[in-house]
Amino acid sequence: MLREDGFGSGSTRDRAVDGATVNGDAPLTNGNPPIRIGVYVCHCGTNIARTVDVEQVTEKAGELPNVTVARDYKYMCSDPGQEMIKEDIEELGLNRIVVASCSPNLHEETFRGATAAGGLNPFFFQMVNIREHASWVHEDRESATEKAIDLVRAAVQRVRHHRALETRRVPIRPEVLVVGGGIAGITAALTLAHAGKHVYLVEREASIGGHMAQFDKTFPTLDCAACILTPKMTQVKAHPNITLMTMTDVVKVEGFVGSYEVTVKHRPRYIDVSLCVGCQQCIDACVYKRGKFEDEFDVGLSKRKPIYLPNAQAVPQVVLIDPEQCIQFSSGKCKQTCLEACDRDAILFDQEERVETLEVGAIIMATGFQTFDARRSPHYGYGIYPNVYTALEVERLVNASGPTGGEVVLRDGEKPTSVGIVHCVGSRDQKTNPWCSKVCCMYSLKLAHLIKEKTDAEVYNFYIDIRTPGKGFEEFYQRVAAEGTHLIRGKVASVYQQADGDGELLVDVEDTLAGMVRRIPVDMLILAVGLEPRADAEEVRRTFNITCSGDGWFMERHPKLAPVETFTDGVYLAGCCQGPKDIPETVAQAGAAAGQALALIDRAYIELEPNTAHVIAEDCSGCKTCIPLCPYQAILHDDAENRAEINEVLCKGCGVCVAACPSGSIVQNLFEDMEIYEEIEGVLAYA
Amino acid sequence: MRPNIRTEADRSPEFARWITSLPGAEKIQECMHCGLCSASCPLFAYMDYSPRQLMHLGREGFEADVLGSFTIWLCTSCYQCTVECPRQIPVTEIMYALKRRAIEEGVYTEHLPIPILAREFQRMVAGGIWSARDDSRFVRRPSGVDGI
Amino acid sequence: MKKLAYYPGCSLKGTGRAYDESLRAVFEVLGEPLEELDDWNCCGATSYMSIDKREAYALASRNLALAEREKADLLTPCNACYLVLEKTRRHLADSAEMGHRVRRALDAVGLSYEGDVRIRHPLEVLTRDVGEERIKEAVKEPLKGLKVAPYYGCQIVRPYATFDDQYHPQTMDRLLKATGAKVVPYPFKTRCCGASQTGTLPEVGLHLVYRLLNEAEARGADVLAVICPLCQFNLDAYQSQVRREYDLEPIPILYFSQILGLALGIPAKKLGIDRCVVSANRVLERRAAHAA
Amino acid sequence: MREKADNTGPTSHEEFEPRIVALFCNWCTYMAADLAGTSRMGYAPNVRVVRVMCSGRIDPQFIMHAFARGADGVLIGGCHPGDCHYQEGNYKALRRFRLLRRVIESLGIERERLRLEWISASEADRLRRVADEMAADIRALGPLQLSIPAEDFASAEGAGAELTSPRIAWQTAAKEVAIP
Repeated sequence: MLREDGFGSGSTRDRAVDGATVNGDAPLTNGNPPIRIGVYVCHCGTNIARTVDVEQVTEKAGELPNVTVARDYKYMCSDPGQEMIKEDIEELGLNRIVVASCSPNLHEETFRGATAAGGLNPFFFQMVNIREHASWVHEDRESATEKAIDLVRAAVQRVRHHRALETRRVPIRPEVLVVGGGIAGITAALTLAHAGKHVYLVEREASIGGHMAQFDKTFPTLDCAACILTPKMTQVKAHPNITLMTMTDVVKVEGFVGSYEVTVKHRPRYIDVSLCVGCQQCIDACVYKRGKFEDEFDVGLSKRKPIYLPNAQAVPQVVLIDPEQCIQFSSGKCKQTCLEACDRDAILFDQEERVETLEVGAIIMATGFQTFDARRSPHYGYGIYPNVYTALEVERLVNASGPTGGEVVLRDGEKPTSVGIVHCVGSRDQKTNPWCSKVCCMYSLKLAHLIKEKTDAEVYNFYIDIRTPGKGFEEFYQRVAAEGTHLIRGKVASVYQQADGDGELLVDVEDTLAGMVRRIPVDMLILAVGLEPRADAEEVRRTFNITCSGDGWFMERHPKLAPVETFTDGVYLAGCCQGPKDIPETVAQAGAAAGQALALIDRAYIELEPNTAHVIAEDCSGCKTCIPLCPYQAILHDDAENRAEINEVLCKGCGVCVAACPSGSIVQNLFEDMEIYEEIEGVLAYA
Repeated sequence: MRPNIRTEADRSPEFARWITSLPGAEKIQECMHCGLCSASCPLFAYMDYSPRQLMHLGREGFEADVLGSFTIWLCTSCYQCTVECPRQIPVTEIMYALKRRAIEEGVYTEHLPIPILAREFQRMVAGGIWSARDDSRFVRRPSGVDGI
Repeated sequence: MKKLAYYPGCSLKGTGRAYDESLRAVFEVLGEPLEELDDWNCCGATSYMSIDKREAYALASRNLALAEREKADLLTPCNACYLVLEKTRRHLADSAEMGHRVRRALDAVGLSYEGDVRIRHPLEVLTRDVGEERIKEAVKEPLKGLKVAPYYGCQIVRPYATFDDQYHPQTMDRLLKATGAKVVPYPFKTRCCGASQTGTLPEVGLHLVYRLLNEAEARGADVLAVICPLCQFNLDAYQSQVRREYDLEPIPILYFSQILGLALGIPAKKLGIDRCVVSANRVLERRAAHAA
Repeated sequence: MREKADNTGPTSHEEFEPRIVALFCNWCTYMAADLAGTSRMGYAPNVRVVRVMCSGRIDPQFIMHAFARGADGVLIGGCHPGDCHYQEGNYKALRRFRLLRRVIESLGIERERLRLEWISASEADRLRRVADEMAADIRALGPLQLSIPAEDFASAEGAGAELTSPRIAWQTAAKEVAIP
């Protein structure tokens, strides 16, 4: 490998070109070509220049050893900015480039490209982050400028040691894992499957469909959720490129972008999925003559038996048995009437959990959300007063396939004559969740419309702000307002049931627009519960090695420019696991995630940073210290030569072995000891 | 009756700064006017300004309106508003501070017995006679305290 | 259990004497006689807080210092005292500046406070330390058929919910159930009674009192059980005035400790039941009827 | 808004302003620093970030080098236990940190000058707090006073056994230690 250790001391500044500071050549050392560095300081409009004195940084940079030219420019990432680098390389014979601008996470690729366009190896480049790490976090101009100068000096000292490197290519497996079978996961899976990629769609529940399957109508167009979702669900089942796995959990993820090894656990449903045709005769035959247990899909508003179909539109159309409830499991003494009823012998009481390993190139997370538990806001009386409902419960009530066949009736079967809908329950509240859940305004208006249509009740929407940014949303709001729904701007403070016993509730709320408190009797109170990260989001993100933002949602790589990527290459986000979203947004994001995964797969390989480690054979003493430290088993001991050898295909470039090598014989590309020492020295060497 | 119009000259920026610098009261700035404080207030019915409006007037620096309001004297310190506030504004504590300031500045309305009662109660307990132990008819005064 | 210093507060020496009498009697029967904190002083209540915060904290902290000297926690039955003392305790723990000033004031009278005193309420002590089982065993005259509405008032659960649920407190409900009485659902459990306003702004206060009593009547309660001397006075003494303006049957207002005392077989006289303005005869009759 | 007026700001040259070298892992703490930037969270300007891919890459020599070259403090930032992008590089960093802290204390360097913090990509606020705290702590301590010449300090040969022994120690301690 070419070594370019030599660099000379700085020479005096001898000429200035176009206002830029230009140094003379450094003398030749050790026969290597002299180091000639170009430093470019970006204003980023005023983002950097407002707080950092970029002219001063440029001037100081120009005085540093080996710096041939130092310039500042309004936008270094623009075409003219990049062109400037390219021209300087050609005209001034630069062989190292330093750009001081934003985070390398944003534009390192850009400037490596510009360096390469000038004919240099792209790794003869070093980036300095003076925006995120200086101008945006400091107010004091003097200290921010001082810091920027230090960081530039560090980069200049470091870049002198850079070597020419080649990026590595790693093949990408074409299969994709989609985690979660709601509308996000379904969309992503179908998009990929249509493109000819094989998809493993893993769903924890017994059926795909997610929350959307529970809804009746969807805002603002009021098309029926089932009508648009069910065909997609059946497509998933039928698609030759999709392997659907329900009642399955991801338990372990190993490997890295391009070749993930995913361990999944199939929980037993005690039914042979390949034999069951969903005829439901077993359910009819069950020793329980009537439903006894809370139906999860109907949010407890109906009862089901221990053997059941998750819901009428379930995909797969296969029953399951709840072993906690089935007598056969608890006592072993059931008459097993279900077994007799099944002419396909699909019931397997002894079915066991099964573990399987999948190999995929990319992963799409579509694990969704959970609704806020209304018991956490006890003053609304949910769980205490029977006529206080959550919005999800009411979604089931208004649904034609729901427990009441679409009739909006109270628990006693009566039609409500007045209904209150409380917005922002578990949203915009420091005591629960501070964020806006984004969909509640619209779904509350939708419920107001549907309830009015079905019951002709007085409907009161209690809101803090009505937020309807979306296509056709404001128009829908207008329509609901025109229907005579009461829109009362104020948050309900207290709810209690009247003494006379018919379950009527009294609601106290400030009508903030009228400036008075109103006391309103309602038969039914609906809590528009917000969206929150699933309870096990933290566990899941660890399994997949991704990040959660402070509020617990999965964190995207960049809030604007990489909204479906994560910090882990090859893992993408779709839908509400990243934050509250409505259906169109979820579908759009799922499409985007699938698109990103496709772009990755279709290239068939990925270029990786050449930051791997290698052993300098003649320095290695064969002590084997490094071998157990490597998390990827990339280091082998060559017994014949008594030295370590690193398989650079397996090396991921963490550098743990480098730091541990007693003889200093392991080198990590891009993070060589000398480079880091120089960088440390650089930030500290101040005049 | 005060006309229902205010100019910028009616605002006291100092008052706004003072009120938002009370412990926890910087949160007034984050009020989203949901009205939970007002609707949960047992005395709301008799107030001239709702607690929500009072917080807003304070934030904007309308000192005369705030200190001249009945609202602060009606507060019974039941803490319902404080507990409910989704932005965690310590409304009750702010009410205490407003009462103190109104008494200091002597701006409370004389026909309201509440501030006078508060003043008298304080005199009764402390009263400058922090002397010997005395089982008064109403309150137990501390003994042996010369004043703080 | 850490030693408890009983802090009755001014009200229990005046209008709330029945609370004092009944608490002493109940704890006596349960084998945990109360020992009064020596030389305690007024907590300052909420009014003082409206005048001078610093003095108010100093005033209240003196009681904390006295309790600490006796290595005791404070047992505080009055809602207002409970809140003021708890607030002072928290404030001294959180604010170094206030802590310093208060310490200086205490120092001047030869006292000190290191922060080692908990503020405890009889409801907490009875449900947690004594326990409902022991109480059930001690019940001699179960109050079968008596319908009680439990009213906790405001400051015991707000702003700090120290030993019970903020919205749906249960400790008094449990104690009342232990007596054999029926606890009726009472949604205004923690609504303010307007105590401090009934005297100053009768129109305002009386309406609040009316709402609370009317709701208890609507729920079919024979008696309203309270835990605060201010609530008791307010709901009891002003009832005749309320009835002049609103349609309302008289309803007795008893401290939970009085009801508990009756069940424990303590004579009504010793529980101060005769001190009620609104006659509590119907409660006594119920007991007598049951005993007969 | 921020303009020139800030020149009269708090950093007068007479006042001691500590130099803190921050060695941050690429995946968590460096990202947190980026997030602090995009969220415009101001923090003490004393921190100079040097990026490494993993906190496990941090050779104790880097830290000694930083102290020798005039750092008043060194901050190591890595992913929370269990969150390492490379499985467990942060555990290795912790192990080295513990040993190194003993060494620097034996060399008379106050323990506050070397700090290890787990800061995830979303914890910009924590980063701010740590940076501010550390700057304040070290400002209170004053500039680092090395008892042996900086040149000797930096090189293992010069500083003798004191420095070489821990270097061996952290390699031999390859077995996992329990993470609290």
